[in-house]
Order: sequence, then structure tokens, then C-alpha cells
Amino acid sequence: MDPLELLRINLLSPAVLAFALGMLATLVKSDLKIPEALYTTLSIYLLLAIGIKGGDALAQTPLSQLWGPALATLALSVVTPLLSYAVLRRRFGVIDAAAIAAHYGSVSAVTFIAATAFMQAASQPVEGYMPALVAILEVPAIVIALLIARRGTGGTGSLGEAVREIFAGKSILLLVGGVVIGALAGEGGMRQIAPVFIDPFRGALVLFLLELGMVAAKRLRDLRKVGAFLIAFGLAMPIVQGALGVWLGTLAGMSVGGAMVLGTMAASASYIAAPAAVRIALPEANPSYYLTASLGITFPFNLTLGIPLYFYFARLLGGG
Amino acid sequence: MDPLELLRINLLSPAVLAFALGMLATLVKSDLKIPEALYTTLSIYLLLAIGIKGGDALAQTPLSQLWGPALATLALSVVTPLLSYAVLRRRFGVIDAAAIAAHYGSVSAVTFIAATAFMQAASQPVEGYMPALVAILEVPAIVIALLIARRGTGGTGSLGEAVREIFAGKSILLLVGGVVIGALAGEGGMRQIAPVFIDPFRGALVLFLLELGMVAAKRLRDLRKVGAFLIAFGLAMPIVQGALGVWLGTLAGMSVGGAMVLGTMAASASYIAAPAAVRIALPEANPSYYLTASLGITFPFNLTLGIPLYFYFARLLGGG
Amino acid sequence: MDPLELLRINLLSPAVLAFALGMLATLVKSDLKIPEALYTTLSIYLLLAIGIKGGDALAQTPLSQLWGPALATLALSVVTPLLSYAVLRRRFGVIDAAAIAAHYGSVSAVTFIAATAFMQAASQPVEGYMPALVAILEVPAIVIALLIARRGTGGTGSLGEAVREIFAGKSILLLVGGVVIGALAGEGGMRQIAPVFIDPFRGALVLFLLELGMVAAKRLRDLRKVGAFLIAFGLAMPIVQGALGVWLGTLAGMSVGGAMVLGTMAASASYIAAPAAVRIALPEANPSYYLTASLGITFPFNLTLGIPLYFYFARLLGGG
Amino acid sequence: MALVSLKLVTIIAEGFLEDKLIREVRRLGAKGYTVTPARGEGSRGVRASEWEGGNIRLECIVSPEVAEKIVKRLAEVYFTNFAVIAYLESVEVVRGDKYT
Amino acid sequence: MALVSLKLVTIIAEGFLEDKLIREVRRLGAKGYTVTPARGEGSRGVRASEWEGGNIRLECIVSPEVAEKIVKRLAEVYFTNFAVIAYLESVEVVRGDKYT
Amino acid sequence: MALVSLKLVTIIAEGFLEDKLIREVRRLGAKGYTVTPARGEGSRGVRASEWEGGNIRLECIVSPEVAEKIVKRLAEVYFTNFAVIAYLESVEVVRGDKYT
Ligand SMILES: Nc1ncnc2c1ncn2[C@@H]1O[C@H](COP(=O)(O)O)[C@@H](O)[C@H]1O
Ligand SMILES: Nc1ncnc2c1ncn2[C@@H]1O[C@H](COP(=O)(O)O)[C@@H](O)[C@H]1O
Ligand SMILES: Nc1ncnc2c1ncn2[C@@H]1O[C@H](COP(=O)(O)O)[C@@H](O)[C@H]1O
Ligand code: NA
Ligand code: NA
Ligand code: NA
Repeated sequence: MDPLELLRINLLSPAVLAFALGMLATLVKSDLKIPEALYTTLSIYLLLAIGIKGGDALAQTPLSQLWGPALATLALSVVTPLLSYAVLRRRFGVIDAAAIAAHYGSVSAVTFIAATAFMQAASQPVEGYMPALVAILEVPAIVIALLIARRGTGGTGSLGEAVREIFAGKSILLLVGGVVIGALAGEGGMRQIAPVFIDPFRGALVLFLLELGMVAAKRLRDLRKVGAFLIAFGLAMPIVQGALGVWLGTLAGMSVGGAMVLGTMAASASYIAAPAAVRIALPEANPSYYLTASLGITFPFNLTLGIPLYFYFARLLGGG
Repeated sequence: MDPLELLRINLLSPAVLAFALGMLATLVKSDLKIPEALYTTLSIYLLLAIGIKGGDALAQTPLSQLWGPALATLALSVVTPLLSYAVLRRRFGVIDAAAIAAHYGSVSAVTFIAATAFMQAASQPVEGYMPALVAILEVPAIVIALLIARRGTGGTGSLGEAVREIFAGKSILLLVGGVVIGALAGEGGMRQIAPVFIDPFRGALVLFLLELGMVAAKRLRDLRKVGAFLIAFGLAMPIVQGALGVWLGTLAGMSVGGAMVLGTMAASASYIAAPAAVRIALPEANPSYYLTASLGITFPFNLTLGIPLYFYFARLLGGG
Repeated sequence: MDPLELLRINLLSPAVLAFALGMLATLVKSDLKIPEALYTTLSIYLLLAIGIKGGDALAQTPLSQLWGPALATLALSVVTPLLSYAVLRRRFGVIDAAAIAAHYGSVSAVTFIAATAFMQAASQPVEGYMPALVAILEVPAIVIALLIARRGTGGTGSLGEAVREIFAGKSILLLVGGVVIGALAGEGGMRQIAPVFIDPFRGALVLFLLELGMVAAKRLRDLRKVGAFLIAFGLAMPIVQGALGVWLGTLAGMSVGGAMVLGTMAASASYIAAPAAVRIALPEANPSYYLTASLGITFPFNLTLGIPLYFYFARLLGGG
Repeated sequence: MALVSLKLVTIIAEGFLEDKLIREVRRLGAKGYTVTPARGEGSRGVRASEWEGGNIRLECIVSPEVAEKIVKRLAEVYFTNFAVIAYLESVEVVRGDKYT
Repeated sequence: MALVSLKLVTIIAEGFLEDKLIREVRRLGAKGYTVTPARGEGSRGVRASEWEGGNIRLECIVSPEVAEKIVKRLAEVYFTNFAVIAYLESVEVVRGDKYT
Repeated sequence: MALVSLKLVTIIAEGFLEDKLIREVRRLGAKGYTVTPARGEGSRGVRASEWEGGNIRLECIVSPEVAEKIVKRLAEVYFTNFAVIAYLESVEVVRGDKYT
């Protein structure tokens, strides 16, 4: 399929359209309100379901195939936050630069799901163990960024607490917990829970993106506050990190689909684990910077243009 | 099938029984409470799912087949509120008459769903594009009724705001948004989201009706307040409007199933879009009139007796 | 399959692992919070779904097969609370002993579901009408226990109100209501609602147990308060009642699977109907006794070790 | 604008007492009430309410006499066996007649 | 620590008025506000809000002048047609400048 | 009935501070607390809490001394970096001993 066709497929997918609908709802001041309980339920569900699918696949993957991609992911989790930090320091103080870097070094689960959904729509196979890589990519970047800030300043927040927060945070807990459940469930167990944790997966994503669209639109109101530099960063950095991710994935011998998804993971910016940790470890950091950049700029960009772009990269390198 | 058999099928359907269970729960003062978040989630889900199903069908319908039914629906949206208003003025002031007329001119999405579920149970095919007609029928009646009230009185509330409210209201937003998503999703997209937006549809209706039953029962407590006239209105007007709808639908060349569903739409009284708009544009109107009539009287009537009746009409006229 | 293999199957089942994950979340002080609305929704859903499945099966069961198991269940509902009460009086006052006995005489719906899921995993058929027995087992034990307390003391709470509370309580209302819906739905109706009330059943259990795990872990903190006697009671009594249930079930001519599930029901301690009723009829009773025993001790025990054990009993007696 | 001084009674209690307490305050003369969901801890520790969706926070604006009656009633019937607390404040309202 | 005495205005209203009321109080000089979900009953009985998720409880800490303005505005525009009540209390805050 | 006058401390803060703040007030002498979910806006505008389910409204009834301590602690540690406000009121309670 030619790039434009892929772009069309992505932009007209139910998930992306739901995201647009959510943005519209906020822009026209609709009385539509997604109950907070639904939002929380969906994020719990999606994280657990990703984990379970990944665990199920992991159980059928020989370790020999894993260490390559795992190393590539670890490399990304070290390089990307440092890269972001270096760039951001040109404009921001240590604290804010580190806070934003933590978000861009980590990963957004929903962007990951959207990428896999897109690969499925483009009928491009993807390694099943990817969710395990999501878990690997999520944590280290945040810790590194916090350490940078700590070195740079005294910092009032507690680092230890923040690290505990990350590992005990719902994001990692559900992801890893799901992997364990999926890995041990076995065929029988999976069959029992598939109607909840496998089949409705992509449909649930649509509802979740409806809500994310509303939140992203609220963020957009802050665009003026955050300034041109951060906007440019939020658009350019994903492309750089995405290319890097695709490249490392290909080096690690992943399929075109796998490299594309790894690239998208690298390009994505966390908005569950990172904000929670940063708020505790770096309370002085300004939330409107990191939330607006990750949710208002980078997330929509990846969801709409980024995903087809990273697929394009992957095919260039992997020759799919 | 003979009418009584159809009545039995309808009264013993899970949806109707769930509604009865909800009423019972309120009457016996059960501690059963449906979380507001669940109620909101279900109404968002049902509106979006109706839209998506409709959009999917719409994408496969030649426009030539559409304009007839669309015109019939528009005609209903103009005639029914005027009719209701004329009748109601015999007892009520301008404001309250217009407020109630707005509800009876508009449409109840859940009654619509119940009608299609019943048609399926009676294995009677229904045009797939009906949800588009729901969107058409919902708005104009409300605007007309508000204009009447505005002409009749100064009116303290803001009309412009109310109209904005209607179009930006979650009901229209999700319905139309869903239609767009469904129309663009294509076969692949639909397959991805079917496990959430197609298959569980009727089951979700059961849960929703459990809640509606509880609300309707609470309304019943106000029956004495609203008086015999409004009760009679709430029972007779649906039959008139239902017959009208079936007749226009048949004229427009719709199938027996389609005419029956259009009739039910005409017979139904709104309880999401209309109350929200009326509360803003006609704050002086007494909610216990319009809510009790639409929710406490007309909704249960349509759900139990109305639906089979309108089907009976449709077969008389359409000779199904 | 040998006992150890069954134990393994049970302990590694998604449901049990999710329960463990929930406990872990509380122990590591995770920020994971299950929205109360989700918890309430799941408990409404599970009770209604149990009922519907049972009603559907009941409609296909000749009465001649029912009265035996029904009598066995009634016997259990009379014997078990008296037994528990007698034992508990050695340490507790009349009020607290009766309060705890009410819980152990009644039944836990979730334990029941877990048992049937396990039977399915062990591919052991179970009578379909079991949910009707759950409804029978739930109520009498509570009433008996309350009567004992009433005889033993004046008691400030209102008994009549408590009994009303039990029958109007959401637990019985949804269970019995579901049975009626399922019994009348017929094949067509069931097919319409199966995607909501049948297929996702076990998956929903996983989410519910995640929450129950968190609650159970909180209860564990009170273990010290409640003392060794109650802990021992919470571990030993289920085994006694479970054996009794399996034995009576076998006598009543139930299959190995049926007897096992009846045993589990007898062994389980209520935590929805009983606490609600006790709180009203015996407000002086200390909740940390009955909640900790039923939720913190007996529920986890049954879920993990009890279920395979009762199956073992059933096969010994029934020679499965 | 004429502001009238009245009493605001705030009752924090286990959720399952909601209907009971509403009946009580209405019976004792409250013309209205407002309930907000709440959670909390006090001297009583564990509570069945953990099961029934936490606590409620029940407010009524009433005349000093009614306020007195309500608190008295609570102290007599509820404080001993249930997780309930209550406190009084003086508030100024418009349309004072509405509440008495 | 310097505690400043200010007015706490509490407004209880039908849920769908939330945005309207927030605009009003901001316009009249409130520097911030807090909303908690609520439900309740008063003299008006049945309310559309039963449909739009109950009532809200809107609090603002403001100067006595602003408080006066807010209550006045409510009395003029809302009390007649909507299910709304409001009451004033005196509260002590730190960083008094933050609110005025 | 003997009514005792005590202080009601109300803290409005970002949701993720809940556990922290509860530990603080308990440590400083509060015998209990009540939390209600809330949302709002103030001088600080955007807040991570938008992500973690809005704000909380934390109430404790305490002795004047403890109230003083709590507000002091908040001013020192929280006001600068977190979206937190607090205010004090005088309330009358039954069973005054319960709170001190
Ligand atoms: N000192 C206090 N301040 C605020 N709320 C309290 C206090 N003590 C108790 N509560 C509330 O009242 C409920 C019942 O308290 P108790 O009866 O002491 O367990 C608790 O769950 C809290 O929500
Ligand atoms: N006396 C009262 N005490 C506390 N809240 C009240 C009182 N009267 C009315 N309310 C609240 O204000 C809302 C509107 O009152 P009303 O306009 O009288 O229907 C009600 O839904 C209650 O939440
Ligand atoms: N003047 C005010 N009145 C009532 N609540 C306020 C006020 N100012 C701030 N708040 C609450 O305190 C939170 C934090 O305020 P701030 O630190 O100013 O952003 C806000 O989200 C509001 O919920
Ligand atoms: Na990243
Ligand atoms: Na109509
Ligand atoms: Na039992």
C-alpha cells in the first residue's frame, strides 16, 4: 500500500475518528462528560489486557528471540530521555527539562495499542511479545530523568518515594501483573477470559480515545502558554525517537511490524506513569508544560501522522 | 404471528422484564442502586453504538432510497409537536404546554432500540439506515416547541443557548458522530469494533432498562401531582403519533419493519435531549410535568403495549 | 487428574492470579484504585448474570430433578448457621456469634462462580440449575442467625426491617430477577443477550477478583485484632461445611460436579447480603469480626485451597 | 438583601444510614437536605460501609431549635452503635423562610 | 501565622447549572472555586437534575463584598426558576491575598 | 446536651496528595478525617490532578491547637509547590472528647 493510502486508513479508523469526536465535543462546549469511573476503568482494562495478551504470547516465545529486542528497548529507554533533556535545556530550567524528558523517554500505552491496531488494519504481522517491551521501556527513562534533576538541584520531592511510586504505580502493576496472568493462564484460561480481555480490546480503545480527545482539546487551550519551542519539540522529537526506535528494532532483527511498533513506542510520551512520578519527585515542575506537550501535541501527532510515518520508516529499513 | 403472541414475545423479552425488575426494586425500596457512572456510560454507549450501526448501513444505502423516509421523518418532526401543543393548551399554560410538546415531538433513543430488538425477535427485517432518521427526528421538534413558547411569552431563558445546547448536546453529538465513524469505518474497521459496538448492544439495553425502570417508578410517585389529563395524554398521544408515523413511513415506501420503527420513534417522547434543552430555554416549566409524562407514562406504555401495537398498525397498512 | 494437578490449575487460573494481584497492589501501597462504580457494576452484573444463566437452565429442568437438591440446600441453610453459632459461642457473645454465623450460613456468589469456573477448567459437568440453589441458600441462614440473637438479647436493631432488607436486598433481587428473566427469555432472547450475560462472565470475574483482592488485603490488617480463635474458625469451618455440603449433595443424587459446587456454596461465607442485614439488625455486632473472617480469611481460603479440596471430597463420595 | 442567620447541621455517617437519617431530619423539621458522598476514618475503624460505598455527608440548614432536636436524636439513637458524627455551624442565608 | 477572615459562599444547585454558576462567580470576583457532586431535596421536589446527575455543591472563598454580590446575583436571577440555594460562613485562611 | 466548640479544618488539594495529607493530619493529632471528591480551579490553573481524578476535600474536626499546627505545616511544606488551600471554621460538636 502506498503511504497516502496508509494515512487514509489510519485517519479514518474508528479510534482516530473517536479521538476527533472527543476534541470536537470539547471545542463546541458539549455537555458530553465521560464519567471519571469509566475513564479509570478503561485505563485499568487496557493496561491489564495488553499485559495478558503479551504474557500469552511470551509463553510461546523462545528466550533466544527475546534478548535482542529487549536490549534495543533498554537502549532506547536510556538514550531518549538524555536526548530530550539535552534539547530541552536550551530553553527550560533543569527541573522542567527533566520533567518533560521523563515523559518522552517513557511510553504511552494507548499509542502502543493504536499502533498495533493500525498494523492489524494494514495486515502486517507484529511480534506478540511487544507488551513485555512496553513494560521494559516504561520505567528506566523516568528514573534517569529524575536522577538528572536530582543531580542538578536539591529538589524538594522524595526520589525514593517516586521510584516506589513508579514500580507500585498502577501502570506497571497492571502491565506486569497482566503479563504474569497471561503467561500462566494457558489455552484453557485464555479461552475463558478472551471475551473480555481479547475481543473487545479495540472497541474499548475507541471509547478511551473519545475521552482522550476531550482531554487533549482542553490541553490545546494552554498551547499559547507553553510557547513555540515546546510545540516544535513535541512535533519533532517523536519523529527522531521514532526513527531511532525503528532502526534499533530492525537491527535487533525484529519484523517490519515489530520495528514499526517499537518505533511508535519510542516516539510516544507517557501520560500515566510519568506525570504521577514527576508530580511527586519534582513538584516544582510546571504540569502545563509536560501535560500539554505529551497529551496536547505529541499524542495527537503520533495517533494521526506519526503511526503511518513510522510504518513507512520500518518498510524503508526492513524492506517490507 | 397473531397480535397476542407478539404481545407475549414483547412482554417476556429480557429488556422489558429488566425494566419491570427495576420498577420492582424501587417499589420494594431495595438497596439496589445503579451507579450514576454506569447509567451515563450506558447512555453514551447506546447512542454511539446506534450511530455506528446506522452509519455502517448508510454507507451501503443509495441516496435515492433515503430521501423519501427522510422527508416523512421531517414531516413528523413538524406535525407532532404542533399537535401535542394544541392538545395540551386545553389544560396547560403556554410554557408547560410547549415544554411537554418538545418532549413528544422529539424521540427516545431507547424506545427506538427496543423497537428494533422487537422486530428482530419477530424476525421482521428493518432498514439499516433508521438511526440516521433518529438524528433527523430528534432536533426540529424541540426547536419548534421552544419557538412557540418564545412567541407566546417573553421567556427568561436563552433560546440561542438552548439551540446550541441541542446541537452540542451529547445526544446529537454521539449519534451523528457515531454515524460518521460507522460510515467511514469500512468492513475492516467494523470487524475490529463489533465485539464492543455491535454484539453486546441488546444486552447493554437490558442493564440500561433496569435503571430506567427504577427512575420510571420514582416518577410514578408524581402521577397524582400531574393529574388525569396528562396521564390520558401520555397514553393516547403515542397511539396517535405512532399511527401517523407508521402511515407516513408506509407512504414513503418503507418496509413493514421500517414503518413500524418509524411509528415507534414518532410515538416516543425524548428524555435526554428535550429535558436538557427545556430546562435552559424554559426554566419556568415544571419538570414534574414533562418528566413524569415522558418517563413515567409514555415510555413504559410504548415499551410494553405500544411496540406490538405499532407493529400491528404497520402490518395492517403494509400488509406484512 | 491428581489433586496436586487440580490445585495447580486452580492457583494459576486468571481469577486467582487476579485476586493475588489485587492483594499485592494493596500490600505495595499501589495507587491502583478500582472505581467504586466499577465494583458496584460488576457485582450487579455478576448477580444478574448468574440468575439469568440459572433461569435459562431451570426452564429446561424437570421439577422431579429439583426437589432433592433443593431440600439438601435448605437443610444446609438450617444446619450450618446453628453449627457455626454453637462453635462461636465458646469465645464470642451472643450478638457477635450470631452475626458471624449469619455470614457462614449464607453463601458467597463469587465463590460460587469461581467453583463453577474451576469445574469447567477441570471439564467436569455441573447441573445448570445451581444458581437457583444459591438463591435458596442465601436467605434462611441469615434469618435464623438474627432470630437467635433476638432470642438471646433485646437487640436494638429492627428484625422486621432486616428481613425486608434481605429480600429487597440487591443480592436476592438481582439473583431471583435474573432467574425469572432467564427462564422466560427463551432461546431467542438468550441469543440476544448472551454477548453480555454469558460470554464475558468469567472475564468479568477476573476484574471483580482484582478488587476483592485489594479489599481482602485491607482486611488482613485486622487479623491481629480478631484473634487466633476466629482465624482458626475461618479456616476450619469451611472444610466442615464443605464436606457436609458435598455429602448432602451426593445423597440428593447430584453429579460429582454438582455436589462439589454445593459443597463450595456451603463452605462459603456471604459478604453482600449478610453484612447489610446484620448491620441493621445487630448494629452492636463488631464488623471487623465478621468482615475479616468472611473476606479476609474464608474467601481467600476457599478460592485457593478450598475449591480443589471440595472437588476432591466430591470425587471420593461420588466416585467421579 | 436580608440575610437570616440559621444553623447548618452536618452529619457524617455510614452510607447505609442515608435513608434512615433523611427520614429522621425531615421528621424533626428539616425542609430540605443535601448529601455528598464521602469516605473517612474515625475512632471506630473498620466499618461495614467499606462494603456499601463509604460514608455520606448529610447537610441540612434548619432553625436553631430543629438543629438542637436533630443532634439530640443522633446522640440518643445513633452515636452508640453506628459510625456517625455531627457538627453545627451558624450560616447566613437568603430567603430564610424557605428553611423553617 | 497570619490568619485572615474571609467569607465562604456555598451554593447548592442543579448539576446543569455548573458552568453557568462558575462563570457568574468568576465574573463577580471569585479567584477560584471548588465543586463537589451532591444530591438532595428541597421545596421544589422533582428536578430535571435527576436526569443530569444530581446537584452540585459549589464553594468559593471570597471577600465579604464579593460574597454579597454573588448572593445578590443568585437571588435576582436564579432563586425563582431554578433549584438553587446559597449560604455564607466566615472562615479563616492563610495567604488571604490569594483570594482577593 | 453539652455542645463543645472545636475547629473544623478543611483542606482542598490535588487528589494524589490524599494519603500524604491524611498521614500529616493524623500525625499532628487529628483523631479522624473525612474526604469528599472534588474538582476546581484556582490560581494555579492546570494540574496533574486532572489526570488523577481531580481534587479532594479533606475535613478534620480538631482542637484549636491541632488546627493551628495543621495549617502551619501546610503553609510550610505544601502551599508553595502544590495546589492546596485550607480554611478554618468554628463548629459545635457533641461528644467533644471524641476529637481531642
Ligand atoms: N475528627 C474527625 N474529623 C472529621 N471527620 C471525622 C472525625 N472523626 C470521625 N469522622 C468521620 O465520621 C465517620 C465515623 O466516625 P467514627 O464513628 O469515629 O468511626 C468517619 O468515617 C469519618 O468520616
Ligand atoms: N434546608 C436545606 N438544607 C440543605 N440543603 C437544602 C435545603 N433545602 C434545599 N437544599 C438543597 O438545595 C437544592 C435545591 O433546593 P430547592 O430549590 O428547595 O428544591 C436541593 O436539591 C437540596 O440539595
Ligand atoms: N477562592 C477559592 N474558593 C474555593 N476553592 C478554591 C479557591 N481557590 C482555590 N480553590 C481550590 O483549591 C484548589 C487549588 O487551588 P490553587 O492552588 O489556587 O490552584 C483548586 O483546584 C480549587 O479546588
Ligand atoms: Na518514548
Ligand atoms: Na416523538
Ligand atoms: Na455458607
